[in-house]
Amino acid sequence: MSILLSRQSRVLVQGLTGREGTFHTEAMRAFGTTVVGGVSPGKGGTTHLELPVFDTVAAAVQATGADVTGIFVPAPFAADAIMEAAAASIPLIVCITEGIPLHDMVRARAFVAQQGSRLIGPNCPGLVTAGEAKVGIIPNHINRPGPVGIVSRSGTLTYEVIQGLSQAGVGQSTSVGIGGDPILGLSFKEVLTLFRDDPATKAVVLIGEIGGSDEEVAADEVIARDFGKPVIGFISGRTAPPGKRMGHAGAIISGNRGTAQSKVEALTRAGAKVCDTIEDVVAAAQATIT
Amino acid sequence: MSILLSRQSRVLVQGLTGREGTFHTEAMRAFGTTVVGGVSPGKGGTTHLELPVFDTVAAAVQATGADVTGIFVPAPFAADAIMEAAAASIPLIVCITEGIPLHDMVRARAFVAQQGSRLIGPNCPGLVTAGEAKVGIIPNHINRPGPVGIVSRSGTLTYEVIQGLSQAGVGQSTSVGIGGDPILGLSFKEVLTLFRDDPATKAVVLIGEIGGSDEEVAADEVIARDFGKPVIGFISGRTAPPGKRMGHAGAIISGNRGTAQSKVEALTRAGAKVCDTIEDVVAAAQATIT
Amino acid sequence: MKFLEYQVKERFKTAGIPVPEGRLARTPDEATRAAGALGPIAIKAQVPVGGRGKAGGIKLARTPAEARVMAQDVLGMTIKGYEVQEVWCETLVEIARELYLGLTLDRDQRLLVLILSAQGGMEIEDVAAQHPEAIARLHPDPWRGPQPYEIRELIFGAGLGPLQAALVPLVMKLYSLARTLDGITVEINPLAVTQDGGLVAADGKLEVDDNAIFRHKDLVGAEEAGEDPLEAEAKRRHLTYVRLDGTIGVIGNGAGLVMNTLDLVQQQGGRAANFLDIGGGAKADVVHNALELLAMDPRVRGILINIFGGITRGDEVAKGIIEARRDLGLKLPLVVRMTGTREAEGRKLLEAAGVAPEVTATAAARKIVELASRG
Amino acid sequence: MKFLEYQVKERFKTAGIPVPEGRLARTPDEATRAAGALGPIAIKAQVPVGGRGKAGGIKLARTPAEARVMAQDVLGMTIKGYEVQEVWCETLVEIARELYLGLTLDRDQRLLVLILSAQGGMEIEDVAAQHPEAIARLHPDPWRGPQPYEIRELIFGAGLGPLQAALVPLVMKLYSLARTLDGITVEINPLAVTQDGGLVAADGKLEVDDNAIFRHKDLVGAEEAGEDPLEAEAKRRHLTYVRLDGTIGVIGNGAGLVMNTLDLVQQQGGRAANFLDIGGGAKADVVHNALELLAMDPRVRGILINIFGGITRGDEVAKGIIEARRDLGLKLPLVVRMTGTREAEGRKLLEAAGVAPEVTATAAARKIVELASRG
Repeated sequence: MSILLSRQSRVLVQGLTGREGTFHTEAMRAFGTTVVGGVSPGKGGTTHLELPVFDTVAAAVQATGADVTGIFVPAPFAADAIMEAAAASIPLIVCITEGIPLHDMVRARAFVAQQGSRLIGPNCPGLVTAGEAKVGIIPNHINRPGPVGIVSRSGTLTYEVIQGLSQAGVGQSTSVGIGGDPILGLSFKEVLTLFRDDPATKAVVLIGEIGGSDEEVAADEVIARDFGKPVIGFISGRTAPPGKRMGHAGAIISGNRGTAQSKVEALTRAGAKVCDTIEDVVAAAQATIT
Repeated sequence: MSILLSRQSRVLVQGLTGREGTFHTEAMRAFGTTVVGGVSPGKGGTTHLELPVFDTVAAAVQATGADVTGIFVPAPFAADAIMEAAAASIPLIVCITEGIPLHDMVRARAFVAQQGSRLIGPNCPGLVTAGEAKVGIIPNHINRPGPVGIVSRSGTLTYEVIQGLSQAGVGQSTSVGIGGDPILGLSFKEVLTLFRDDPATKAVVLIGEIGGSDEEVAADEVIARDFGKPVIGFISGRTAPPGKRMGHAGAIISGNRGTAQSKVEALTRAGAKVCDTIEDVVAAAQATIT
Repeated sequence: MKFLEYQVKERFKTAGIPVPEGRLARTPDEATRAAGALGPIAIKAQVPVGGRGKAGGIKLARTPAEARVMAQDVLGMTIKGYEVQEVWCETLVEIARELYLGLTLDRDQRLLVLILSAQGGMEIEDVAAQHPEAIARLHPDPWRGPQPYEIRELIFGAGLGPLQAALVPLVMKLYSLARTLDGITVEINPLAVTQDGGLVAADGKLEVDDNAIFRHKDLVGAEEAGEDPLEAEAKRRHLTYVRLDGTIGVIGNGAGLVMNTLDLVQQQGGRAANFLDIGGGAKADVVHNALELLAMDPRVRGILINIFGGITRGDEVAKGIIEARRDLGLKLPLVVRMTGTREAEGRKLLEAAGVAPEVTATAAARKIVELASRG
Repeated sequence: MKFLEYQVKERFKTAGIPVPEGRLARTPDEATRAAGALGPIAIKAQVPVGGRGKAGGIKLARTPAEARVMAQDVLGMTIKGYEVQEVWCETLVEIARELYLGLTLDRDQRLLVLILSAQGGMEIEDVAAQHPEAIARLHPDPWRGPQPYEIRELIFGAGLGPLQAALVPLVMKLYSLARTLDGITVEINPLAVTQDGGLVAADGKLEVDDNAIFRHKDLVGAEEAGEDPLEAEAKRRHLTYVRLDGTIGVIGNGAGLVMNTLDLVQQQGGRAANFLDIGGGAKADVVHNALELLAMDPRVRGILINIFGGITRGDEVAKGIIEARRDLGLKLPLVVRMTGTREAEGRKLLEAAGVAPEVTATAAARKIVELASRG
């Protein structure tokens, strides 16, 4: 078991025929993911990587029964791609694209919520259920099946944690990169709730960063309320000065909101163990499981 | 019994302090309607006609428990007034205003539907439950309680039918003017369904006119399907030429859609008795009831 | 409110919708100069009706000299009752294929609808009848407007996939123009695919919602393309008037009631000259104003006034009738049917002035048809 | 992307938001002429930071002669590190009352939020702390935008009912400006109520979403107000760079990883000179480009490179480092931590070039802090 994604998931790739789409689809299939087709408007009826290509998501869903989509289209068109997937009632939409205009995302996110789909991202590495399936760009070889769930706003730091855990002999259930933008689909709160209800997940690693208050909300509203599993937290950007955007559009301290201190305190108060380095996170997770 | 409106209805007037609002509110109260207050932005806290005036519909609903609103505001502001009422969750919104831009109405109507309110109008005379309450501008003295339900796209023709029936000793349950615009709230279909389910209504008069196909839809989808009560129909505009808008923005034959012939045929096919003159409508209703 | 082709194309151009280059000409000289500047041109009569091509209102001119001759032909022609006063001279477009793109109101759905057809150049109703498979429709959410993915679905639905890159922005612009201008019908027909694969609006229609003119300052008070002089006069008088082709002038209060009065006139063997609704609560001056308008119409042989007194008062209407008759020296037969508020007072006034009011609308219609046919 | 006051006001004006009449001056002569044309004026330093009033960057001049003196004072001043090169000369507004109106992103709600406050002229965060009752908020539906009735609720909620007639259209215009321009922060502060009851934007802020610049052609390539020269250089090199105030140059791949590297440097007693993310899949040339940028920064005493090899390949990074070191003649201490894809190949190359790679990020941070403090 795991959350959100399994070997049974039927995955569509929007932007399949592009450079990024092609590269990562090959990796996803190498991982064992059931990719059922792709969407590239104007290329409907052709095949790419031996997969059927469709002009529209609606046509692709009808033909393939896809229930997950990975979006690899350029930023100016990505919000539209997200909405197209939601309009076609795809239950899980994973948007890797970085740099989507915020006004677009505010609108697309509201539309997705209204349609009842789940969105992961944008500006995220996607998710992996170790040993089963992957949608996104998390490196294949680092994952190892096991009991630790990971949820993170950062891409590379997630890879560090996954690799660290795997090297330490600790496997993962599902690793979810929720993305580094200010307007996101699934939040820490929602992913933690899924982990709470997943019997295969025995402990959770949460990798937060400065900006916003999603970490605090998750701490107060999920972790502090009979979460029932150990949570190991980590917050990056502790030394970032206010008003400077640290690479991620979402990683910014505005006034005295979104500070690392507030997040560390909220997580600690909720009963999570907050670590200072990724090495410590790995060690703490290992200690919890074994 | 009756539909939509009763003496228990608590009625708000949007645009109370204007000339039209003042005039018709006095008539509504003279009829026995429970008017609980009015809305005129900027005049909150004052009284008018000894009724409390509020700045916003939300404030008025909170203070008065209004569950019906009558809208008498000028056309450029009427769609906004409709949406304000729907946002405040008023179950029944009656918009008298004529001349609302169509783009505004398409949007406002979609919003009302989403909020789950019922809208009557715009560009309508409103509705009367004889002997109980009135919202709108139907003349007071012509109504008489009884078993005939009336639903109509025309104002004055409705008055003619009501007066004719009353003079012939045939009373009405509820008379609903749904309005003469192309984009309407309640349709014939919806009002007929309410009449079908109302035990106090024994027969229904339907006054249609050229334009659109709401009469046909009501005939096919309600009247033809075990309606269980006699329906007397009348269609005005039989001699109107195509392409000419007959006063009502909605009364226009486009191509070969919306003709009187098509409506008369659909009603007749569904089992309604279609009359050639208002005098005949009155006589047929009288014959049906007695 | 409707517009002439050249006015529509000016608005298309502003909205970023490609149109052929063109100039308006009111004289053969101007058409000659247009051909000099533009090269080979089409000379197109500017009239507010369809079918001008068949009527000889569109000519092609290869040279300025030809343009002069053609313009002389077309200017001054009469097409379906409209004299051609202006021609639109525009660059010839090499058309590879004709499509249709339009936006209009779908009353049954209570929404706007975008219609795209792989068959253009004819009325969309005819395409719908003959080639239903060529037509795709999109009802955009009225708040979101059409999204690119929906427009792509529309385009693939009409079998026009290869044109999608150019069509998506064009549909967005058409919708945006309709929203900005309160257009309730906007059509590009034909939407021409040129030899080099480009898209050009070869002809277009635009109708703006009369109820929304207040927010389009440049349109307030503008005369409508091809408006009837009596309808224009009625507009100046703020009367709701429609010209019809009979001889009985009709006045009433309420659109449904007036429409019904026209029907009654025809049932009695007559034909109405007009629809004229004085609305609710009209005072004597409005009735006066309405009668004055009908008196300007030389076709009118008799006048029928049908009033239901709700807010409108019988005595006020009677006063207006009596005063207008006197002031205008109206000699035409006049029948009044009046019921409702202050009916008795009104009747008394009318009887005193020698106008016998009728009780039922049917009787009143019968009487005016009879009187008018005598006159 | 942020703008100076005068640029904001120009955009306000275009959007129909009333602003005082004004002119830009770069010399005392120009300021003198502005006063001649406008009468009594305020002379306002154009710098991309707040608090210029307290710093003496705003002066009032009643006459052209006064304007010359004042402009001489202000031009050339340094305010929080920014030299004043331009002053905005604008008509004095007689302010009866100061309000606040702004639009920004509410991340927690995932929506834009309009904020109206009956108290203006100070930071909205301070108003929120001291006078929470003066503030009203509206989260417009992102598709519908704020509707007039919602704006009225906002206005009555802030206790500003008597100003509603003028405020409703102003809020609509502010929102529309933000939508049109992809503004993620738009503020009018103070929004001045004048003696005669009018509303004027006395000062304003505007920040446009960097991700949306592609659809605002006039902004593409424009230099940001008060941009740091190193940050501007990084933008030209398409690098994600933020200047910080330490001495350790940091390069990494992935925003979270770089942020964490800065934290590790500080944990080890050092301070980073910058944030620099080379992103995923960077090739040798990108690494070269990044090192070249850091080499331009005279404050940098050592460089720490932290790479997690996912799509990014260790050997590519190593090649970039080695080539850049050679080409740029880099003598600074350099520590590399590398893990993941092609880690072994990368390490081998680095070792051969005399750079010993570290295994953990913590160890690497410790080492660079130590080396840099020695230098």
